[in-house]
Amino acid sequence: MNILYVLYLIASLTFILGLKMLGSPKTARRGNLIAAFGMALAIFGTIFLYEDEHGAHLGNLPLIFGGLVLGTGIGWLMAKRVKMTAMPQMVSFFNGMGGACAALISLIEYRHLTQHTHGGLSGILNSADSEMLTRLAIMYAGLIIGSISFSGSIIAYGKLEGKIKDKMLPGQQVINIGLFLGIVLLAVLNVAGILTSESLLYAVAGLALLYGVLFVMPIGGADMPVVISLLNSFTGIAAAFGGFLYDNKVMLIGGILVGSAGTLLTIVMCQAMNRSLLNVLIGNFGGAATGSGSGEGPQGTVKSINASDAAILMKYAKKVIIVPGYGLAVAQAQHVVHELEELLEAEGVEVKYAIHPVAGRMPGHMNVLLAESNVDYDKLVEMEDINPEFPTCDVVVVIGANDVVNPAAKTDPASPIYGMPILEVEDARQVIVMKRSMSSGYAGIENELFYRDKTSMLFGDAKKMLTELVNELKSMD
Amino acid sequence: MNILYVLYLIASLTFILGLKMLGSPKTARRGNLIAAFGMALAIFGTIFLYEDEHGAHLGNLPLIFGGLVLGTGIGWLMAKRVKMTAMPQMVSFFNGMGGACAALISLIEYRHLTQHTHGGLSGILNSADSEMLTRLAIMYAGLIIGSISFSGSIIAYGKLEGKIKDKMLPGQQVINIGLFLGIVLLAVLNVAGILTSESLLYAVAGLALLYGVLFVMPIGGADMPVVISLLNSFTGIAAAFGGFLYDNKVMLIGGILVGSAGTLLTIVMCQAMNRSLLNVLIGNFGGAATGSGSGEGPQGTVKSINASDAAILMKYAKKVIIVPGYGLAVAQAQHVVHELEELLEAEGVEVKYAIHPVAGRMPGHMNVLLAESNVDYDKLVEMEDINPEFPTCDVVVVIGANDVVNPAAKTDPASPIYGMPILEVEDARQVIVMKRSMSSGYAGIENELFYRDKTSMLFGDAKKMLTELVNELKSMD
Amino acid sequence: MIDFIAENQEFIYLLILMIFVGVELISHVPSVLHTPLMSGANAIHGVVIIGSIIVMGQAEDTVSLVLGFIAVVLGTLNVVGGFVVTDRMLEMFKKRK
Amino acid sequence: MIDFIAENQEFIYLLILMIFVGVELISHVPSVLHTPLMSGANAIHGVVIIGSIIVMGQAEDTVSLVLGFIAVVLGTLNVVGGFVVTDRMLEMFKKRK
Ligand SMILES: NC(=O)c1ccc[n+]([C@@H]2O[C@H](COP(=O)([O-])OP(=O)(O)OC[C@H]3O[C@@H](n4cnc5c(N)ncnc54)[C@H](OP(=O)(O)O)[C@@H]3O)[C@@H](O)[C@H]2O)c1
Ligand SMILES: NC(=O)c1ccc[n+]([C@@H]2O[C@H](COP(=O)([O-])OP(=O)(O)OC[C@H]3O[C@@H](n4cnc5c(N)ncnc54)[C@H](OP(=O)(O)O)[C@@H]3O)[C@@H](O)[C@H]2O)c1
Repeated sequence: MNILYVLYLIASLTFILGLKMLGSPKTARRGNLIAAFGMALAIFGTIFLYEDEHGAHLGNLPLIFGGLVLGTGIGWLMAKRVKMTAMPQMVSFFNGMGGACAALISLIEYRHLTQHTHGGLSGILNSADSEMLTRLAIMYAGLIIGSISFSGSIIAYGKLEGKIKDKMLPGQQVINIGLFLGIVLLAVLNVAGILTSESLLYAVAGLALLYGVLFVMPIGGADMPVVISLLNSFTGIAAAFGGFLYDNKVMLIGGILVGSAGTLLTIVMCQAMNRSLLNVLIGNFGGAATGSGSGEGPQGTVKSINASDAAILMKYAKKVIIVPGYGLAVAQAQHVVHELEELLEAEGVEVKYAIHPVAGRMPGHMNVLLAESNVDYDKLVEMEDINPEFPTCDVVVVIGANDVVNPAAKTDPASPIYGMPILEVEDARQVIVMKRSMSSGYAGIENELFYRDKTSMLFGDAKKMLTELVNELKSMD
Repeated sequence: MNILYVLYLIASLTFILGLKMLGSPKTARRGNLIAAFGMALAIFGTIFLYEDEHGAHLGNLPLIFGGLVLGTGIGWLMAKRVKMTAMPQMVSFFNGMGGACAALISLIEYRHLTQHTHGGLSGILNSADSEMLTRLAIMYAGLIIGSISFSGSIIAYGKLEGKIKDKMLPGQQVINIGLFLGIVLLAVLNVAGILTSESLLYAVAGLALLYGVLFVMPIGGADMPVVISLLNSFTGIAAAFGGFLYDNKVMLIGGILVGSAGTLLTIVMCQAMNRSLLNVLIGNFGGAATGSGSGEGPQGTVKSINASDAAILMKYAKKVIIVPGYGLAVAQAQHVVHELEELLEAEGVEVKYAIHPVAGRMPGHMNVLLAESNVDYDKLVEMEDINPEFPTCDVVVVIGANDVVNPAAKTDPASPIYGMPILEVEDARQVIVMKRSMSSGYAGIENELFYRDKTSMLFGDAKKMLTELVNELKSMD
Repeated sequence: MIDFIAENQEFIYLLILMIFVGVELISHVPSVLHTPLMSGANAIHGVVIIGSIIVMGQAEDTVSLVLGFIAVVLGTLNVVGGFVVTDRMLEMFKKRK
Repeated sequence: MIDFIAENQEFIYLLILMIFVGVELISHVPSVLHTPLMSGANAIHGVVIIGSIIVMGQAEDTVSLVLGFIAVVLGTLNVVGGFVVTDRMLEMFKKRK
């Protein structure tokens, strides 16, 4: 058992170190492997070295290994098969599994406790044995948080997969708050010995599952990355309660680390979009049916351009900067855009991609997307580094991006995105915007950029228009 | 006693928070006050609420308060009276006091332990009571580290005050290592029960004091800030051993925090100078008698200029950047340089100061120095921000700086300062260098900048030459 | 309250320090790494699997066995899937650099 | 060794986390703040004064009293001088900003 404690200590260290290394691009991958190594230590250490108070080792080893093998097989396959662009829902799914695991542990321990105590639940409650009551309270906490995390994550998964639509009941916020308070109240009354039904815990589990669904349901699909990050920290806390239950340090450290880091990460993600967490959770900004931000839209005329003119502009430019956005991901046009880039480079045009930190729908979305089509990593330039380059750029091609190039973020204090740093494409000599219509993006607001003299609109689906551009360029030679 | 534990918890939090806030310019001052508040809580909490195992409160309160009042009076006066530029030696002095305090605690506890155990030291050693032996070992650790920190800090103080010169005995490194091993060996043999003399501990204390002296003595005066930072972390560790001895969490947290933060700070300070800690401690790079870095000096002719020509150049410039260095501090010319700045601004010249992170002899030296003469904080521009401005600058005036403007850091891989970022003054149209001679600075190497066509040397003491410049400017109107 | 804090001192110190470490770890991370970081953290909370192993190893009746088995499988999914997905994401980032 | 680690688990976790916090706190500090930071840290290790107060409050013979008194005075010097000097330094930095 003493060796196990040392293994747990080492595993805890790998978690801390791994998380730290995940925070910097150079070390991130190694950090992940280190944490995985620590996890393996902790798991196999537990299987072989764990002893209960009476010094007995764990039984049911074949079944345990069966579970491990099964889980590894499924998890590995899913993780290896998933498309790069479906990563966020994958994370959400795995997160849900962790939450369910935490909830199940509480359930089983509850059964165990009530079966092995004289008089069952009433016996425990009447004994007023503070240690047992504490255990009961911890079980409730793990159960509630784990269940919410499970059902919430599954809904988030469904939304990102496009299988579940945003839905808001009338008065939903009130229902949610009421339900949550109800759940907590039931648990408290049970532990306090006022409610004594042995099946109460199961009812609470059901309600918590329901709450998870209702909690995530009304939040706009586009906000799912934030919600997943939040549910991620929930599962962390549920795991920490597990650590509490077994007085197990590595569960405690792993859980609390993720709980606190996840909470901060959630807040930081909101900040990058210039919004508050509350606004994401209850606001309707990212929801389905929103009005445009600030009253009237901009006035002016819109110039449109066709693919062949656009191709000529680019072909004779010295420097072209491509600004990819959410629309590129929707159209799955990452491969065509890479082809366009190569054609232009062959003509001697310098091509770069300008990556806005919150372009797309999850942090790093554009990096992941373009990496999939083997775009050279050096060509992806972060916002701060590319902004000074726009003045020396002949043509900017905005592909399915909208909010991240909206000048209102700098000029209009009334705009919901006011204060968010943007890609300053207006500094370039010429801007081509490729999108299907004049409709707005994630923030639901108009974009004056489209009305500027420099700007020409190339209307159409990104993949289709890019293919046309590529064909035009090829036919010109 | 329980309330005391809560107070300790709060104090620990204020230490963590305070240190964190000290790390950012905006919150630093508040952070310091918060930590001070926590310290007051811990001190007064201890005085009034501490209870020993038998529930007895502390006695000798009048004497304790007497000590507090006396220490506060002296400390306050010294801290308030010290000149800004003498801050580092002040810090060193206070650090030494902390070290002495830690060492004294060990001494007194040792006396207490031997007097109250049957058979004195031999009794303890023979009993083989592991708890008592642990206490003895902790006392030794606190005593040794505290004593080294005390005497080392006092020597560092003396060096910075200019009262003690660098001195290196022949074979000193070997003597030092031998002495240190000897000290550790004596302590170990005592705790192991092999040596049993009751006065051994006092001998060890004496040797540790001697070691502190010998440790700091050969290190160049210019490296004292690094040494002080290191001794600072030593005292932190000594305090942590105190916390260990009394099982006192707040001493433990305060001590370890400072121990680990201080160690990292020491390393970071070395990195900023592009050196390793080992190199500072045993290298002779910063010492008194060093040869010039890389063999032959640069060839070429040096152009010198007189004060009146220099004044004309500056008067008709649009933009002047002043690069202050160690020489400005030596010459105590901070007030005159401010006067020069004001005269030039009155002429319509834009004046800024370029602050290199390791200009001078302690981090922030230039900030502190110039703040003393009320230079506007906004005029002090950090290296990264000012470097792009040099190309648009007409005249750069380098005052008593040398290494921080040495182009060898960028061009000569053999140079000891290679890789250190420098102020790129060569990008300006004209460079005036004000120093007394052609001799080298801290790193002991030649500076090619002085031989460049753009460069004119204004030889003389910084204060004297600045005063001449000021008079020239005044007489021109 | 005060007595509770005093009695659980060690634990509270541990808790506070851990929370602090978690927060510090995240506060200087570039935003492109947010997704892999979230995913890595997701894998780490899979440590909850240890609880399910213990529960399973001590299970006696069939219901506990079945539930425990499910818990182990789900926990493994979280751990393995989490680390593998994170690795794949990070692989994308490093490509040809 | 292993038994020692196992027995002092809590303490070792505490130690490691504290060291980690100390390191993290420093790693993103601009270099102009190094001197005030050093000075602030210097004041904080003055917490050793608590040990001297305890020792003094339990001292019985004159030698202990005298040594204890000196320790209290020196510790106070460290604390008070440290915080005041740090405050003065930081005051310089903020001036007219
Ligand atoms: N990255 C993150 O972590 C994250 C997470 C959540 C939310 N967000 C938010 O998401 C936004 C991202 O900005 P963004 O500029 O990338 O996207 P955006 O502002 O949402 O705009 C995307 C644009 O793409 C166009 N589009 C959609 N499908 C298309 C297709 N098939 N072909 C061509 N165009 C298509 C749409 O216009 P049409 O309909 O006219 O084609 C839309 O205006 C920001 O507001 C950000 O705060 C980011
Ligand atoms: N800031 C820190 O934390 C710290 C700590 C330790 C070491 N250091 C090191 O110190 C160096 C700092 O660079 P630096 O450019 O500020 O100084 P420096 O390279 O040491 O050069 C100072 C120059 O000032 C001149 N000088 C001395 N007294 C003068 C006077 N009264 N009037 C006019 N000039 C005078 C000297 O030349 P003359 O003799 O010809 O006049 C000398 O060359 C770096 O190498 C850094 O690594 C920094």
